Amino acid sequence: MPELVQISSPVEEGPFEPRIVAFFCNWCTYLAADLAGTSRLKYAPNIRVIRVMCSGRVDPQFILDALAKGADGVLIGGCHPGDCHYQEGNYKAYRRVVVLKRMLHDWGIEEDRFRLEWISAAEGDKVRTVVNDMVEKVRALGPLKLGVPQEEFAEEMA
Amino acid sequence: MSTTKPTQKSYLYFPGCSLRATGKAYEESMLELFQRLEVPLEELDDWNCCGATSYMAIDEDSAFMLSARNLSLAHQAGGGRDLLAPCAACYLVLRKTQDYAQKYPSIGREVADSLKTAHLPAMNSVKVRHPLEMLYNDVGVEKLRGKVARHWHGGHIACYYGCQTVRPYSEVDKAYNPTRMDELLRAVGIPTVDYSLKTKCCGGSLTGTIHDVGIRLNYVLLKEAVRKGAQAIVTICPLCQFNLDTYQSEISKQTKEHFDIPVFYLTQLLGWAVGGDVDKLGLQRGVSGRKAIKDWMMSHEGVESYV
Amino acid sequence: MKFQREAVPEWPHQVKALPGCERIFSCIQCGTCSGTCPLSIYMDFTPRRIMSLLREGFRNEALSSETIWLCASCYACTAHCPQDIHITDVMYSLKREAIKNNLYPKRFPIPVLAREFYAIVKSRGRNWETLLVLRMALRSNPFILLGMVKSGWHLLRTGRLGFSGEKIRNPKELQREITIPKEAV
Amino acid sequence: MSNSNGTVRIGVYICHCGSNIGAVVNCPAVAEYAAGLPHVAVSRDYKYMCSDPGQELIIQDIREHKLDRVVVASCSPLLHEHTFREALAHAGLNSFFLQMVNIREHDSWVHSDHAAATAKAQDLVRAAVRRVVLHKPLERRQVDIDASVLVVGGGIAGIHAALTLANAGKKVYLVEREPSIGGHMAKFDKTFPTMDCAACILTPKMTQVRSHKNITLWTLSEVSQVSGYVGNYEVKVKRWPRYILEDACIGCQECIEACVFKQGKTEDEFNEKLSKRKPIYIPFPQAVPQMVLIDPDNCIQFKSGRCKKTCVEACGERKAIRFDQQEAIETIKVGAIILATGFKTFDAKRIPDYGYGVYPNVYTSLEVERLVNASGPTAGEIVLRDGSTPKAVGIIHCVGSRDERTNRHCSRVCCMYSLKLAHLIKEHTGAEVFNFYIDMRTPGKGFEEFYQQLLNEGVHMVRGRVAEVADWALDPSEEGKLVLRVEDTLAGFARRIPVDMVVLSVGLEPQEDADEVRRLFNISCSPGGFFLERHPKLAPVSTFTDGIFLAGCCQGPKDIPDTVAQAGAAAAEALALIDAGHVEMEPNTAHVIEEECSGCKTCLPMCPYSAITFKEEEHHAWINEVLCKGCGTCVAACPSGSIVQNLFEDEEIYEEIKGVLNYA
Repeated sequence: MPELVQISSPVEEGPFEPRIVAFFCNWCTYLAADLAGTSRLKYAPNIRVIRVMCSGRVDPQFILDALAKGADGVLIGGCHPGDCHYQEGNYKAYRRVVVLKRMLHDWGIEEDRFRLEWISAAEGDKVRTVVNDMVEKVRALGPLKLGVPQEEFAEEMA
Repeated sequence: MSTTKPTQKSYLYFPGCSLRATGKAYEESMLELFQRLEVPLEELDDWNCCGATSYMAIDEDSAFMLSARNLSLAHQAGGGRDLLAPCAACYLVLRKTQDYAQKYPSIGREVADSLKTAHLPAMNSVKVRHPLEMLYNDVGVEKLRGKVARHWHGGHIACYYGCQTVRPYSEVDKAYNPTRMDELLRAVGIPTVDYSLKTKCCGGSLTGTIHDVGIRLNYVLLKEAVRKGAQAIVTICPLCQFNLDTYQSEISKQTKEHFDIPVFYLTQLLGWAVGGDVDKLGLQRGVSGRKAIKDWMMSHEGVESYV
Repeated sequence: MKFQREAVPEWPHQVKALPGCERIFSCIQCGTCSGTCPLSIYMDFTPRRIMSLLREGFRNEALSSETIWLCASCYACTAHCPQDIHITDVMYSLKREAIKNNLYPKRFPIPVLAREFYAIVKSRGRNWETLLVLRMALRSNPFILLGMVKSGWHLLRTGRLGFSGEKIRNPKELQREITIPKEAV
Repeated sequence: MSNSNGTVRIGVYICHCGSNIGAVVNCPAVAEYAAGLPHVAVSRDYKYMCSDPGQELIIQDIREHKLDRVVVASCSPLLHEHTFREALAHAGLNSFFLQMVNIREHDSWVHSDHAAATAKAQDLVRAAVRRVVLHKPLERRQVDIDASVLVVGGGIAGIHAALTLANAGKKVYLVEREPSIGGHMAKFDKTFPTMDCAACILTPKMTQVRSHKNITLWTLSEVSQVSGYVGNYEVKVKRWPRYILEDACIGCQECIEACVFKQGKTEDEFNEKLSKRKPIYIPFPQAVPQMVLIDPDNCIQFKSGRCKKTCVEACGERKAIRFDQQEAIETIKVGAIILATGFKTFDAKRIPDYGYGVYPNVYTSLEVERLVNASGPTAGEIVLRDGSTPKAVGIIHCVGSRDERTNRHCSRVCCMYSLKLAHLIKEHTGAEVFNFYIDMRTPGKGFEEFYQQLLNEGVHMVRGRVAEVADWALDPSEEGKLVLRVEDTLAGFARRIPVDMVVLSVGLEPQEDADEVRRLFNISCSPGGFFLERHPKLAPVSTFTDGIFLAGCCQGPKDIPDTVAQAGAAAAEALALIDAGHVEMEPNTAHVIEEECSGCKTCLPMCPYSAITFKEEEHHAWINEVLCKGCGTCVAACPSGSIVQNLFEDEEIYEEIKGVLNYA
């Protein structure tokens, strides 16, 4: 049992392993990730995908909450502009991201830690490249250090 | 820093080894042509061998570093000037070096280190250009047409682009059916024929190494040119010109077919058309078709200088 | 009959790791390379067969083939390959490996040319075609010279045979430049 | 936190999926780990959770262990979520008390490091366990289905699908862009491998379509707008003028005779521009509808307004010709849509090596189909542009297929149709025929036998991709010929083969406008650009948009038998959908908690379906759940957090975030 707990959180000991929380839209990027699977493309195991119906569902709070609660980076995957299953949810997501990026910058959070990518259902390979690239960049940055203790940050964000 | 006049873009010039020997006529005619076109040209100081094809066969890394040194010198020369490389091999190797250094970080690093040890600046983004593409894009068909000073009464020409100038790191022309040489020549009133072997290989250095094979390739090129009604061939590569020009008598003997047609450099024909001094176009260096050269181009002036 | 033990299974993977050789395993053996190659008719193995030997790990056969030396690097195969395999670059890699391992067919002077060229440039910084031709001929087959007399005479007459070879100012420095990094790396 | 009284009892099930998951993820370890998580009453790992015994296991546990939540860690929810929801319902539990964890596509198949993959599985399971606790019981909303179907594209796929549905008594709208239905098949002469004549088997079906009481056929028409949802699509169809009154024209074609143009001046599209037609014309003899049309770009009346209008005279009393006919928009309601928009052939100019457009005697395979066709420009005679008969013909396979620079895919039909053309050319001209192939692919019924037949007919089969088609001759025998340079890879040397005619077997590509069509119908494309099916094996004619199905080459290259089979399948799927009478909608819609709504109206512009209205008197927003498609964009935008999306509530997602991060 205890040794299982150990595996369950590899970041505790050993070399730094980034933890990336991803929000993938149900119609494009989640499918692309499935395609990557069926095509057996191998990529870094540091990503944890949370499925949402549309990238437009991603509340900026989710991202800040994830960072506050120990994520070293956050990735949002949505349909390409013009391809949104709900017509324009991805545009809404984009607008929020622009604002949020500025906020994070003021918080002193490097921009490589937060990414919005358009990945269509056909682009399994892009999932691999994006995830690998992001994991490497975040690995280079090291663990996320917040100006304030995580709990406080969490308070602020909540 | 350089003194680039806003009016006329100036260029750095990388002769390469061939243009100092078998390809002398290429250099001479190019300098004469560019002077007529008022294109400022400055030879790259202390340039070295580009690394070339046969060098790559021994040791690619060194080949890249040789090129890198030239690129770095060009960067050092300043003015953000483009580097003009008339020799096909030089053009390809210089560009390949940039391409690889950028595509393969390991090579990029090695090249950078080598430059450091030589106390040279990084090669950065010097643009390597070829005269054909430069004449076509920067000077332009129209300007050339306007500069025409002599009327061509010679024969039809087959434009032979060769291989490395159009493939694969090249921006000289379309890789499959290049046409820019034809366009430039027609602009100055020199008729060209449709030549389907325009990008087939001349064998390069094979004529020196596996002689019979090299000869055979050039036979095919000459035969088809003549078959298509060409009375001369024009090239943009010293090696192509050398092979097609110097082996015609030998080919004639072997095949019992008579070949004796001029093999020009593009710069010779353009230089002549825009009124360049016939003594400065290296025309007398041609081995084959000397009579044609004389009748077509030297009948008025400079005949005496022609041995 | 070829026995599987004659193959070197890891070799193709080593080659694949070299710059320009990434796609060798994508070959579908369509023969476009051989069809477009102006020299394939003189080769003992067509380029396509070299790709096959390579993929199957028949190292000796590939490296000692005449093909890689007949390749004049015109890049036609590379430009036409439907699988975007950079065949010319693969040929270069094989040439280098052949020279390193002394595997090239002796009756072909190309490696000699390459080596002489290498030597001249290393010592002078620039090539000197005249010297190159002479040295190459002497080392491979002096009779080549006889065949060259006529063209040689032409060149002489037209002043295309340089008798004073060119140099860069400081060849030593160049030698340092092109040798040090490989030690460093 | 619990939905019901007392505490929550969760059952966790880790699927091995044979070795698909088990070989990488340590399933027993994950199950054992899950057992230690709060609220987990049962935690098991099992070989195949989706199997009957697997589902039975869940049902049993729900009953015995009084489970009220279930977490299944297996494949993608898009594959089996439905299966397990049914299982829950079967056990009398609300089917939305389920949360699935994707440890196959997103884990075992994409990671090779076993420890890391197992750790990931544990993180994801932990998240699901924490999330499912908050799940609420939900009900699917039922909506009625409009029992009619729209079929887009009148090729053999669309025709067969339309007829199948119409024969089942359903109302069908068949929309075709061209002036006649029939598609590519109508251009073919014979069909492989049986060599029966394409027209003979196709035209009866075409006329059936025209006469069928349940089919409304609109040619020269295009879908311009699609709205609504499964069972209730509203579609706008743009109909271009034919300048002919459909009910009045009887197809006598006297007007064509009478046209002031004594012979055709315009390139005939149907004959691949190998012949000329008049501005008033009928696309081809068997065209359906059997009716002329006017092409305004070339008709003098349209260009100058000063034509003698001899056509109108010829038409006389029927008065079928109407120069003033206008474009019209039809609006229809349908329950399902079948896309059968077909393919386009590869543009041979994109491979300059083959000299198409440079050498006049280089043809595409489709052009040759017209040449060999009895009703084609040469009445079935295979002759060169100069009228002479070729003595040697080269057929080049894989033009625009299996090529990184054009299309990576194999077009599947070229090998066979090339053999067919080889046979026909030999039969018609007795010429020497050379087939140049990379790999001979004859997997269909009777295909290999046909290949054998061709071999014995003495057709040359050269294994090698032609490098170049050129006009340069090395010896007298090549003078004036097209010379093919190719490596005969089986003989092992390069060859030069002089021929009089070259046929380029062009591959199949997605339609020019496939991308716009894809967006119009809200579906996805596969890497090659063809429409993406819901599942390559188990849902080959469905899409990810419910109620929209695929048939024929728009989904990928296919021969006629496969196309017809798929069209039938698509029709059956559509039938199954609309025959149910009603469809159950996913409950993941959003609703406003009225007392918490501040009335700021931020959400209103968020909704692309205008499902949100503002109730002025009560001063709060209100969401029409019938219109809501459940994207959740308004939820993310609401400043007061007073909009809730079922199945994707903020709290549920926050728990999932904490879960994957193992945050206390």
